[in-house]
Amino acid sequence: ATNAPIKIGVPGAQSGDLASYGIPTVRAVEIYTEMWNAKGGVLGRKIEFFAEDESCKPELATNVAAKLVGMKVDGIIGHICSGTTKAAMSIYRDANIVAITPSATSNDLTDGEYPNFFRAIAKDSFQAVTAANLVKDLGLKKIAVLHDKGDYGKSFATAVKELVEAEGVTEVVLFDGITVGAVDYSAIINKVSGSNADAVVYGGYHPEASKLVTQMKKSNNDIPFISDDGVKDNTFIQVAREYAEGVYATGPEDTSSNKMAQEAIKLHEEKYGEKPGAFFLNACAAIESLLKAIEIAGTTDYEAVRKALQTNRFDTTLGNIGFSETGDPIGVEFKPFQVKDGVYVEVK
Amino acid sequence: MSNKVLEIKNLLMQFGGLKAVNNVSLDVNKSEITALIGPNGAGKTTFFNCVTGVYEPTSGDINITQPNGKIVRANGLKPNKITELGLARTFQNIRLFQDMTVLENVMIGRHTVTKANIFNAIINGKKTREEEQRIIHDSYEILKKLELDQFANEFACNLPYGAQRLLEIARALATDPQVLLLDEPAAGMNPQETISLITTIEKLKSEHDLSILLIEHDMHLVMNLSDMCYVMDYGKLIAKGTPEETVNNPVVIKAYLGEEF
Amino acid sequence: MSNIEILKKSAINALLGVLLTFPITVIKVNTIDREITWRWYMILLVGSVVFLISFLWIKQLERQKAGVTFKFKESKIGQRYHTTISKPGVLKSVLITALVLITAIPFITSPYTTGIITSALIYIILGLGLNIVVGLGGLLNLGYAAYFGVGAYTYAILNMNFGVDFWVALPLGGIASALFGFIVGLPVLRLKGDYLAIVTLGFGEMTRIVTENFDSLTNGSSGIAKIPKPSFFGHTFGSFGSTRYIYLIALAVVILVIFIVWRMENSRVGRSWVAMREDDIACESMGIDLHKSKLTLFIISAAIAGIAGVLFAAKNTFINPQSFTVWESIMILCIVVLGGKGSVRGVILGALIIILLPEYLRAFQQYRMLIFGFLLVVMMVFRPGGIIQNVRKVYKIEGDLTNE
Amino acid sequence: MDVGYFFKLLLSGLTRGSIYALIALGYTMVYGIIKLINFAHGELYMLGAFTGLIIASLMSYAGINPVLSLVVATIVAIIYSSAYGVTIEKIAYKPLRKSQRLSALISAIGVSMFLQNFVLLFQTSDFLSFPNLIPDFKFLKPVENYLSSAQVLIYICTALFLLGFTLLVKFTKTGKAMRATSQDTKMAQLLGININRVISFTFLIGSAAAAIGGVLISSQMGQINFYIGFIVGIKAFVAAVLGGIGSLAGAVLGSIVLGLVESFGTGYISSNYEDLFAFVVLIVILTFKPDGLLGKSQKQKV
Amino acid sequence: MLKIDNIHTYYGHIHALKGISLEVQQGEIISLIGANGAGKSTTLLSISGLEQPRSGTITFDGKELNGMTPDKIVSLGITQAPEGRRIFPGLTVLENLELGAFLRNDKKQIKKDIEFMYTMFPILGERRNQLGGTLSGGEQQMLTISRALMMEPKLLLLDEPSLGLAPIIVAQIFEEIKRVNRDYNITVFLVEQNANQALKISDRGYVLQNGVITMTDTGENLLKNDEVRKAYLGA
Ligand SMILES: Nc1ncnc2c1ncn2[C@@H]1O[C@H](COP(=O)(O)OP(=O)(O)OP(=O)(O)O)[C@@H](O)[C@H]1O
Ligand SMILES: Nc1ncnc2c1ncn2[C@@H]1O[C@H](COP(=O)(O)OP(=O)(O)OP(=O)(O)O)[C@@H](O)[C@H]1O
Ligand SMILES: CC(C)C[C@H](N)C(=O)O
Ligand SMILES: [Mg+2]
Ligand SMILES: [Mg+2]
Repeated sequence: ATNAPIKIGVPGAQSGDLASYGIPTVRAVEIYTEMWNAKGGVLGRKIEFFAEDESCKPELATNVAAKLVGMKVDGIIGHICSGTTKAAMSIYRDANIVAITPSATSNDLTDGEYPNFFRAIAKDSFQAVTAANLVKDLGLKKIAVLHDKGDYGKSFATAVKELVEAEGVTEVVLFDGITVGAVDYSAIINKVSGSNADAVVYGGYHPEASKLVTQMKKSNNDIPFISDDGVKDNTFIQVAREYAEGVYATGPEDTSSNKMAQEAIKLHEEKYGEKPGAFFLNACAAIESLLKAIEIAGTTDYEAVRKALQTNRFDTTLGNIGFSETGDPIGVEFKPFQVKDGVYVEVK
Repeated sequence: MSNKVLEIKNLLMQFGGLKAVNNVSLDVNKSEITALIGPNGAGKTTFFNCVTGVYEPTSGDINITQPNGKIVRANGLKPNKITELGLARTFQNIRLFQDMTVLENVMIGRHTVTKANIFNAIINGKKTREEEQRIIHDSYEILKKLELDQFANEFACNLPYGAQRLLEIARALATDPQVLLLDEPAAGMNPQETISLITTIEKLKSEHDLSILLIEHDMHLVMNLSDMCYVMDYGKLIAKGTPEETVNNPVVIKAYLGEEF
Repeated sequence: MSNIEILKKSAINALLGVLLTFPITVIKVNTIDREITWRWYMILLVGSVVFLISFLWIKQLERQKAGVTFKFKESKIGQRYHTTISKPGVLKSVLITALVLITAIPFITSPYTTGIITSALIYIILGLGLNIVVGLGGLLNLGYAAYFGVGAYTYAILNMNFGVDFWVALPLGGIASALFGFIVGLPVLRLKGDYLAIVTLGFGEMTRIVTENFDSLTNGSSGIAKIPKPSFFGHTFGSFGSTRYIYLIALAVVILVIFIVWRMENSRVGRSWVAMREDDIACESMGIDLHKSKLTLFIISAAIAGIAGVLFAAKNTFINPQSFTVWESIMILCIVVLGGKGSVRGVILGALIIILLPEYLRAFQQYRMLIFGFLLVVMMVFRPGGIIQNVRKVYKIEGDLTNE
Repeated sequence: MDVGYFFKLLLSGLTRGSIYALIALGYTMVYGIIKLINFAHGELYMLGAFTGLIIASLMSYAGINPVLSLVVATIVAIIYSSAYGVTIEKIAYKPLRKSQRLSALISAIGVSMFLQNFVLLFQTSDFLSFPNLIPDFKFLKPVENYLSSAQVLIYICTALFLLGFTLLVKFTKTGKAMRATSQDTKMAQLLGININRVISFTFLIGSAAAAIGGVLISSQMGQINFYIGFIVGIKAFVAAVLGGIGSLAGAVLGSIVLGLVESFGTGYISSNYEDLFAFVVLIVILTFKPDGLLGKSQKQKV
Repeated sequence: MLKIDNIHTYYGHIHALKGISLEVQQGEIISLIGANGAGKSTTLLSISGLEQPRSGTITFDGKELNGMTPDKIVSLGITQAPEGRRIFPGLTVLENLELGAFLRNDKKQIKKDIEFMYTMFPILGERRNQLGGTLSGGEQQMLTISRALMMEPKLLLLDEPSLGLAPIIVAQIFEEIKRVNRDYNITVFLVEQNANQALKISDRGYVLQNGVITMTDTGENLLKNDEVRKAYLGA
């Protein structure tokens, strides 16, 4: 049984409106399995992965989780959305399987309920601190806080609002949720300018962010735009192009100097003919950590792997990271970035 | 004049500028057959629609005498209420429940005279089962009377046109009406079929103690059946009398029957 | 058409298919590096797939035109089946065996299979509920998922705040949802056809939006997690056991709902709903109160959805507004129409297809939803009335069988 | 309250409304002819946008002048969306003409799913930036903060389509054939009308409108992905119903009302409930006018 | 002119026409009579191509009609005023009439013809801008006939044209059929329940029973035939 392949489950949204967040993860795992298998696999065993689509629907996630458990996978990279992760986690826990998500950021996930849960991304409340500090450092007096009504965007926005208000220097003049997928955002932009805000803080993902930024700038409403790591994504710059200039976003430490990240991106471009999408680097870090942990543990045994994950640090596309007792990443520091000449550079 | 079952006074129905029914008064007497005739577009069907609640008349009075002698004013009531008051109708353009069987079409007609509600249905107690059996039985009896029993389990839409007309009558009859309103029951029937329809209607009338108001262009049927005849033209009543009087009335001949008749 | 002709036609179709899909399949632009990838091999791929499909498609259409439809009853197996089944006692024993087998499923298959079949059971309940409005009443409801959501949230919220147990929540979910159905029903009484459809869609979306924004009650888009699975007189099961347990509960509810629907369908009230679907004006003239009928339909179908919702919440232990979107409503509608509007057996089959098909199409990986969409079209084109066409009940007339 | 703010919201509402209208017009045309809620209509818009993007990119990488690219890209997008529209009708709807309407609706849903995943698979799941193909109009310089050239083009196209479709339906022979076909296909055939051609033609122009919408709206928004059709499709459908399905002017009016409600709702209350306002207005209007704003009464004579 | 040879038409599994053959000569008026459900309307629908016979052939002026689409058949000069009137409910009387002339291009003559229909049926003239769906039954029937006449067909198929019409109009309709046959040389194929009147104006007639033709003769002879009189004329 020792040379049976190691099985990794990759559940996530691979169809439907959130497919663009899930597919990059599948690709990351694919690239890494090929890479590792080329080197001879882990513990002399080949790696196999199983991508399972749940369209970010909790009810499908439970089915997918049961399926993966039934297949006796040795680890999970996923799920993608916080909702599906919440729905599936107890199933993995009861089956003693570790799961590392590249993207589920909800705070509740690491409240200690799931010892088998890890994430290669910082939780929502974490980055809000960075964003709130940025607001302070930029000396903003009045801000408008917007979000996409989603789990992630809304908790980021709420956290920023609370932090800023606690500070007492900056006033939140507007707090509102926008509709994802709307064809036009001029009404909310008018509302922002009507509120006389000095800046916009936005919680959500890059598609809406780029629409907002583009429309704001097109109507000469050029106030600072501050957002989260859902926006600190190259796709954002690619889509918003010149309008992305000057946008602030919080995100994990700069990876442009990270060799592994560059390598992974290159492999992706070669294999798929396009730049990787959202959470690709997080997914790379997740799979890398998992494989290395198995290697260190010398077995796929649950307790051993979990220990290995919690007690070691791993060189990944996100830098040198480790995992806390609750599963939150260590070493994934959040820094403010700004788009300058078409790339995100750290704000010092 | 206590034998009026249906009394309509000065009925007016306006569509925009058009007075489709203009100040028409008409009585239906108990156990009589009253005919309403007139040229095409005279307003006969519209008159029916007002009486049965499909349209709300612009003005006028519709009074229905209940079996207990009470007179109910029926203006503006919804069609289902009017049916409950004992008026049942057929449609000029056949409106059967196409995808239901012939028997079921008639069973629907028994709706007003039965009671089972959802809870009864689910529990399906003895009473409910008996009622259901009774509905089936009664409906089948009515089909037999109209010689439609051979089609009982056919879909209504597969019936020949003439049989569909009869089924309309059967369905109306199933509501146990006092007054039956028939809109061109003989349309699309050949003379032979019309003759048997005449017998059928007479039979139904006596067996069910019905009063009938009918619209028809087949004068043979009108002459044979009706006790009283009203003639409409351009929304107005232009004549009223026994069938014989009517066919000899020059006004009616000019407007409706033509010289040849 | 001869085979050669069909082949020729398919070849032309393949060519057209290639032309039509050319920009999307062959050209891929990279807007960042301003590069273009030409994937010429796609022509071959698309061409051969279209050719194959077109051939089968035309063949089947020809067969249907010639009136060759497969009729189970007339086939050899079908006849044997019918003669066997009509033997006294046989039907009963077949049904009992089936029931035993179905009950045994969770004990002989994997939790995954049990899980998806439980999902399918929940969707059977939903399908049956929607079938009452759409199939029997002929009222198109595009917001059905909202009722479902109300049921699920009723359990989740009551449990979160008051620790209400599953068994208490089960009827409460139905009642809450019925109340909601009543509220939705009121303003739509006068509406017909697609206007009704769009208003129900509107209500569905409104409900979702409110759920998303009413943080203090519903926890907003974060959803409600850790909803307890049902207990058995205080006894709780492990993850495996509770999967089985929920399956059995869902099965029981399905059987109950089938029974209720069946009783209603064949009653005076059920008949009046069908009549309303067929012709509302004539129906009213038969003394049936349309408003009352419509309201009753809405309320009952909502109650059924509400119960399904409670089950759903208990099965998944987590719910968020994402599970109750228009898309869900549409899928439930697919179940009803695909299976055969108005037919209970059809709805059961429809739910099994709509829920299990995408699961078993997982083998096709990323092509799964593509194939699923395509199969929906195929099934409708070749079986437009649904898989099981509804037949009206044939009533036996007591003491008068001579005429038959 | 602040008048300037009011006007800004008004303008936002009009823009959003005319975007909906551009899609809703095609929706209504198709609905009018075969009484089918064509769920795949939004997908035709999406395909138009993708085709437009591909062609425009091909041309711009070849160094061709942007205005010419815009024109060619739009034309190719129109051709392709129309071809898709007509093909869909032939494959998925035509065999269902005699069946219940619901069956065709499910078929349409299948098509919609198929097309979304088709583009997802063969193009990308990610968002693509859509080049700004529309040149800045000089005459808009003074009001550029309020009105972009894309917006102006969208207004103009909506107006032109409304006018064009209305004239077509009301005054041409084809239009008469369309109206006859929509009310009774059998009878239309008995009068010598080739209903297949009429229906195809309707899909063709409806899809063409969607394609133009796809190119223009995407230029204005600056990004596309395979899913953009679904939401817009639903909104356009709501707008069309609000205005009275089958009525062209109704589709535009419904769209504008929807756009304005959403805009003012956002501006004066909260964008959290933007869609909620839209649906509340829909329900209120339909409660009082069950046939939509400009719809013909469905009341039939018996 | 029109030759039907042994056609079988089905509605799903219902075998409605069981091998019908008949012939219509140029310039004739032909009646088809039969009881309810005999298959008269089905025969007309088969000729127009709305129901495709599963076997057998229909030829018109030497051309085979099988497999042709209805609009193609109409363009050969065969028009039908179908059962159930089939007025376009959302179009006005005028528009319905204009559509009758869909295949014609002589605008001026069309206008004149419409005016003519209004003189023939004055009530239609009064209702010219009313929606077809709100007309009374008889008005619709008049409109159906007028609309068919607007086509200027070579062969006119009429399915129960007198249904629901006032006696005075019925008489007029039969006069009118005779007139168009005589003056415009339009061949008429008439399906009627009013067999008396129909046979009176017909050159020949066919009797249809349960999807089979059981008798054919001249109109006069059929009127005299005892069986026919008993079964269809109510004598
Ligand atoms: N909803 C309506 N709107 C406008 N006009 C209408 C409407 N309903 C009926 N009419 C008109 O009212 C007149 C009366 O119609 P009605 O159907 O009552 O005639 P009728 O006497 O039944 O004729 P027929 O014998 O031909 O059936 C007709 O001229 C008709 O065109
Ligand atoms: N659409 C249909 N579906 C199924 N069966 C039909 C359909 N139309 C007609 N039939 C059946 O075909 C047979 C012939 O009908 P057809 O309408 O041709 O009769 P008809 O001679 O015109 O009768 P009528 O005098 O009633 O108009 C009948 O038995 C009828 O029930
Ligand atoms: C893909 C995204 C929707 C995931 C998001 N970060 C979440 O927590 O749900
Ligand atoms: Mg009438
Ligand atoms: Mg007929």
